[in-house]
Amino acid sequence: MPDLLPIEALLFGFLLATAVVIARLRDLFAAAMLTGMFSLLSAGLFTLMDAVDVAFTEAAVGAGISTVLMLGTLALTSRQENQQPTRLMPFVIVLLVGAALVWGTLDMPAYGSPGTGPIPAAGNAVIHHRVAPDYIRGTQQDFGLPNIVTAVLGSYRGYDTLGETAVIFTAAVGVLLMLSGPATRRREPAPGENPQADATVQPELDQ
Amino acid sequence: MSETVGLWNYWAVIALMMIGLYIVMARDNLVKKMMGLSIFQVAAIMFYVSMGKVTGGTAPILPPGPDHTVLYDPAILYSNPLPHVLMLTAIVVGVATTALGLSIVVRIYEAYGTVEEDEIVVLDGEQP
Amino acid sequence: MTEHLPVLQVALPLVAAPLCVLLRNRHAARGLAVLVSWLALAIACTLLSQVQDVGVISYKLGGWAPPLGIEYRIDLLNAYVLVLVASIGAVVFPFGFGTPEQGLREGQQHLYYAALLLCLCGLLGITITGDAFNVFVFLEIASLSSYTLISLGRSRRALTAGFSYLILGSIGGTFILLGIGMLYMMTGSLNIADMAEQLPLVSGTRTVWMAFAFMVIGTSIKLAVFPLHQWLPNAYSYAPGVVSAFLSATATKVSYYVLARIIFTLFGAAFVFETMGLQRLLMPLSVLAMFLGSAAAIYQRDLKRLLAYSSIAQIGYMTLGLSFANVSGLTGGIAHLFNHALMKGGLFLVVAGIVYRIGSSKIEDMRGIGRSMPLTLAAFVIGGLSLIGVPGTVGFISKWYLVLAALEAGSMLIAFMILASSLLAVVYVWRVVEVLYFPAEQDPSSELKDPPWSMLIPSFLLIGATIWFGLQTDLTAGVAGDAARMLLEVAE
Amino acid sequence: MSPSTAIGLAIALPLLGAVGIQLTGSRPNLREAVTIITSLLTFAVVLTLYPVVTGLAPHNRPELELLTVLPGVALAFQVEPLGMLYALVAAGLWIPTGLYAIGYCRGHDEQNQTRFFTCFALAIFAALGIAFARNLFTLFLFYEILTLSTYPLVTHYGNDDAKAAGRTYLGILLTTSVLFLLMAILWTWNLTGTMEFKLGGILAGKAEGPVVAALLALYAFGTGKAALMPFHRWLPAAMVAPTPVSALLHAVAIVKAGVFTVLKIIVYVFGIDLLGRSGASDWLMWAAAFTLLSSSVIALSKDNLKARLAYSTISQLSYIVLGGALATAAGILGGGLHIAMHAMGKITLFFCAGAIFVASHKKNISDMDGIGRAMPFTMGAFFLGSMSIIGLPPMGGSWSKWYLAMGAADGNNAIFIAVLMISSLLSIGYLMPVVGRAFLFPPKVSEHSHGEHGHGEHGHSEHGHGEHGHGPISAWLARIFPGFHEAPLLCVAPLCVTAIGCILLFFYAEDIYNLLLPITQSAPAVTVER
Repeated sequence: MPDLLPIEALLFGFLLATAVVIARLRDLFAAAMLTGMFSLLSAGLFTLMDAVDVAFTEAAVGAGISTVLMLGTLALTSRQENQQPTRLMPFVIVLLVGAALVWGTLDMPAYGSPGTGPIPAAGNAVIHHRVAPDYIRGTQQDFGLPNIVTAVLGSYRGYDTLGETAVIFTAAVGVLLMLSGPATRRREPAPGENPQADATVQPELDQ
Repeated sequence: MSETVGLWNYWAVIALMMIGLYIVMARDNLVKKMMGLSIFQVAAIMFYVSMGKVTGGTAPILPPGPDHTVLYDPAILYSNPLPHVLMLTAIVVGVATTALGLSIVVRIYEAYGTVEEDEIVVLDGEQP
Repeated sequence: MTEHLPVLQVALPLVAAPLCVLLRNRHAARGLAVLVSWLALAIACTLLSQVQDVGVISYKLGGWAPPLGIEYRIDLLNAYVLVLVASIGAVVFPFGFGTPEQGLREGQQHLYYAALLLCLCGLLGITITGDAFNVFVFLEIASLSSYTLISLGRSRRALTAGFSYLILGSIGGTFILLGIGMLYMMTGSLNIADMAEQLPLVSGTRTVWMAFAFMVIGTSIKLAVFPLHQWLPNAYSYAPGVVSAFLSATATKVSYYVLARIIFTLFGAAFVFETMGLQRLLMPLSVLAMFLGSAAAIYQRDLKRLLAYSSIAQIGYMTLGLSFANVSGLTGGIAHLFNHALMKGGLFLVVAGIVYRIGSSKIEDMRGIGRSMPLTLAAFVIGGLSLIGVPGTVGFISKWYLVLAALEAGSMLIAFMILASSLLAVVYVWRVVEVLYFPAEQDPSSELKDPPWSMLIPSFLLIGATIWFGLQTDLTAGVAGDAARMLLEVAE
Repeated sequence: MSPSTAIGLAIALPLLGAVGIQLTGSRPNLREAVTIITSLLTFAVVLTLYPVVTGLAPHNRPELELLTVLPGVALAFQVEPLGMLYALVAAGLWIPTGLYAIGYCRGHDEQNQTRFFTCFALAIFAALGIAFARNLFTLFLFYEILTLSTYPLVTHYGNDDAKAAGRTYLGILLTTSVLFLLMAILWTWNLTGTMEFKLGGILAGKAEGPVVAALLALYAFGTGKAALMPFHRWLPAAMVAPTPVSALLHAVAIVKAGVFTVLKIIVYVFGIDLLGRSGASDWLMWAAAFTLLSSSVIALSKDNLKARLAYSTISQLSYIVLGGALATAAGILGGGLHIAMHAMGKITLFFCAGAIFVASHKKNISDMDGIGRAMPFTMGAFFLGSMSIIGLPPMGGSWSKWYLAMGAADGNNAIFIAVLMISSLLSIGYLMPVVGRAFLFPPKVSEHSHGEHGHGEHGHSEHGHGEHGHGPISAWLARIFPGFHEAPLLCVAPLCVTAIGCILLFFYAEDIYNLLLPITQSAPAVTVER
């Protein structure tokens, strides 16, 4: 559907702009709001790419939970980022990695190409012909469920889903351990000390 | 249409990914690093979802058939469901990483009074 | 029952972790963790002997045949790594049983054991699975739990170490994810064996080359291949002692396994070494790691940091073995995976014991303590000799194969370099031995004595194993050799 | 007892002894009894192997294989003539050294005696392992154990000097062994696929020309214990250790392990034929000759008695390396004989140096004027030992020098006869003045007060032991020889025994010769009888 192309291009344009603004903004509060925005925009993009489940999850988890976490962190730490010089080295690295990736795309099947069969070859979208059709057919035969993604998630690759749960659990254990840490290590800012923008802190040896 | 025109989508994804990576590597603020990381991860998710897209296809949901069953119609073109499945997991991994990272950031702020990496390095003394 | 062992291997610690949280009692949680680690070891050993008897075991999770479903595929190589990871867990988890956990607050211990179990589960999961995306999922479980565990160290620098590792580790993880994605795109499958079958048809494409590059770089970050090692010294120096021991002995080893799997099973040695020429990059980097890691270790003032830098050098040996792409080299690399785990795990436990007694891991605080802690000194000396590669210890066995591999590859220079770099190990090991052994100017406090038996026994199990496996190499070099022949598809 | 059992027992006994010493550490008398009994038993067990070696054909040597470490690489032992000789030297000299060490440590009130005697026994364990090693791996394993077990001995005093010496000691020995010896072993394995010692050599037909020469260089320099220059520094450095340790280093185990390894490798890895034919060892003759002469000259310049003896050892070791490098039957025999002869001679000299130190606290030769009058037994023994080192009849040392010279003549390397002659003259130059000063020079007046001071100290610490610590015999001796100020009996008796040993060796050299003869069977047709 070539008429979708402009919408996708527009969304990508918004996403790129948001990302650049996030990179430049020093007000972290605004940046956090923008990451939520970024997630919502990408959820929109996912919908256009027929990935409704992903879009829904991204909207809920990425735009919702992540943003809340960011804001919560900002409330506990500082809302302003320090001024810092632009660094060249990361830019060069990023440019190189990006160029490598772009070079790597040159043999990829075109976006949206339906592919021509189960034989791997440069430019052939073999993924639509191996495994995936079995999932689509199997969902109806084995489960009778309408949502293929749910069926795959719950059965064929159910073990990944178990792993996913374990990941959440791991993060929960980690967060609990972190936030209930020993109080002895807490360092209260000295009276009158502004924890931010204090670039001239004296070096202090640990413990 | 030459073959490379059909790849613009991936290139946009790569551009996003690299902005995210740049934020992670170049910024000193730890919260900002986490934001960069999540942009990076979302872009990777976009990459996967892009490859599942089939032009003219529809979301991988089977239409209802008679008697509360679902219908398998080979004529309907579906987008590939597998990348979607994988990315549901990846999103969760991403948010789990963000949550853990941010909780460490909170602790770092408690211990150092700052979340700027350059200041932390100074506070840590001579050793990097 | 036995046919379900593969899934039990991973599911047991996975189920035990939430139980630990629910128990809310540190003794019960620790008891459960220890029990599970022992069961995991028993399962791993059974699996290894099964693999030795019947060959490759394929376990279809949920009964779905690959490539549709997820497959656990156990061959000699990952059975061997499973045994290693599980045995380190089984020895390290009971360390210090009965003594208070260091640096943890009351009410946190059960969470700590849950995190340890999750880490074990993640590492076992990465090793056992035959599905590329499943590798990523378990990689993240292992990574997230290790970020947490490292951040639990007593110094506040543990937090920054944990955070840097989180950033680098996530980048590495995402690189691996991208690589898997590109491979999936070109082959239409996520099952490693199936992918490997399809890959030759597209091995000339730029996409596959990039997939290879991203997977190798991502794994190399996790493995701390020089110069992607920056996270490691801080992480191992500031993590709690037991965590340093556990992670240094398992996490990098599992990453090495993943790298070997990517190179030999997924892409195939011909593609990796002839088309991509990985050895041209990996060999110089490994040699640099051997020298720079050891040289950096010489100048460390903190014993844990010294051991961490030594790990970077030892990882150099392992990747060097890989880069020869011959049976001796790969045998050396895989054997060193086991051997290094034993000695470094043991040494970190010894240091944890010292820290328990003197409250510091700074070398200058350890003057003359060997006099009042003779068993600790003995364990350290033996572990150090292993690092050097003295005959009769495991370090010698690895070095033996690596030098032979260099000679077989016709590179006398590399052979000399391997030996020369082990001399740097003499310097950093002996520096510590001198401090421990020679009496301090002022008498050390007379109350100082060896750490409790609950710490000494696990240390001595690992350190003793470095001697045992230095003379009895059927399990280490023997299985490693068979695995190497299997990977390189060389007939015995 | 079957020969295999005897091998195992010979190696295990010192190890068990070490454990026993450690366990009985709190009761010195019991501990010392363990040392003595173990050394006697070990020597007895080693002796039972002697007739087995002389009686059997070369291909039928008793063996003991413990375990296979790597495919084709076993921890295994075998008795062959050269190893038998070294085992006899090590186990035999452990007895007097043990006795002497007990006397020395008690006379000196040393700290950490239990550790000292434990490590001593461990060193003997390692030495016997080297002696009976059936292959390069086993040899290397015990070689390294020997290095490590003697480290606590070298650094016994635990002060900064000891620490620095320990660094030099361990640094050079480990560096050379890991970098060169291990490399050579692995290279050999790569070329031949075996590490087993074989009469006639395993490299024959597997390596040619420059490879042989390079391998020989790796082996020769890799065996740092042979103290070939420039890797000799550890030996003088280790002089900071107590004198019994020096005796152990110089005579009983350590340096002999080095030259034994060199000889064994020349005979069983290269094969005399290969070396003789290819001329790959020509450079080694020159290297040995250089070490031999230059260290003799350095010895001349040393005033410290132990340092002088140390350089003398370096020189004498190169005789043995030279003998091996000549790659003739007579050369090998001379080298082998010299292991025993030098051991007996040098142990005597070190015992004497230690006895002088215990009795008078003198270290420097210039302080020893007239000391022979107070210590006639010690200095007499010193004289006999010196004669043996120089190579004068009727001392054992004369035989080994004779065969070395024969070896040089056989191989058309007559120039090395001249080298040996010059070196012998130099050794007269550095050893005889000690004896001369002791007996002929009167105690200097200015030194006398120093001597009195030393005497006073001696009276304070040593004499007391002489009268009270060592029972009636010492007291009796002191009564009948009132002018004597000898060291305690446990110090003096061993050195007299070994001095007599030097003379006995002159008469029993033929037995050693016959013992060693089979290993030269594959040598060029030149024989000594010609």
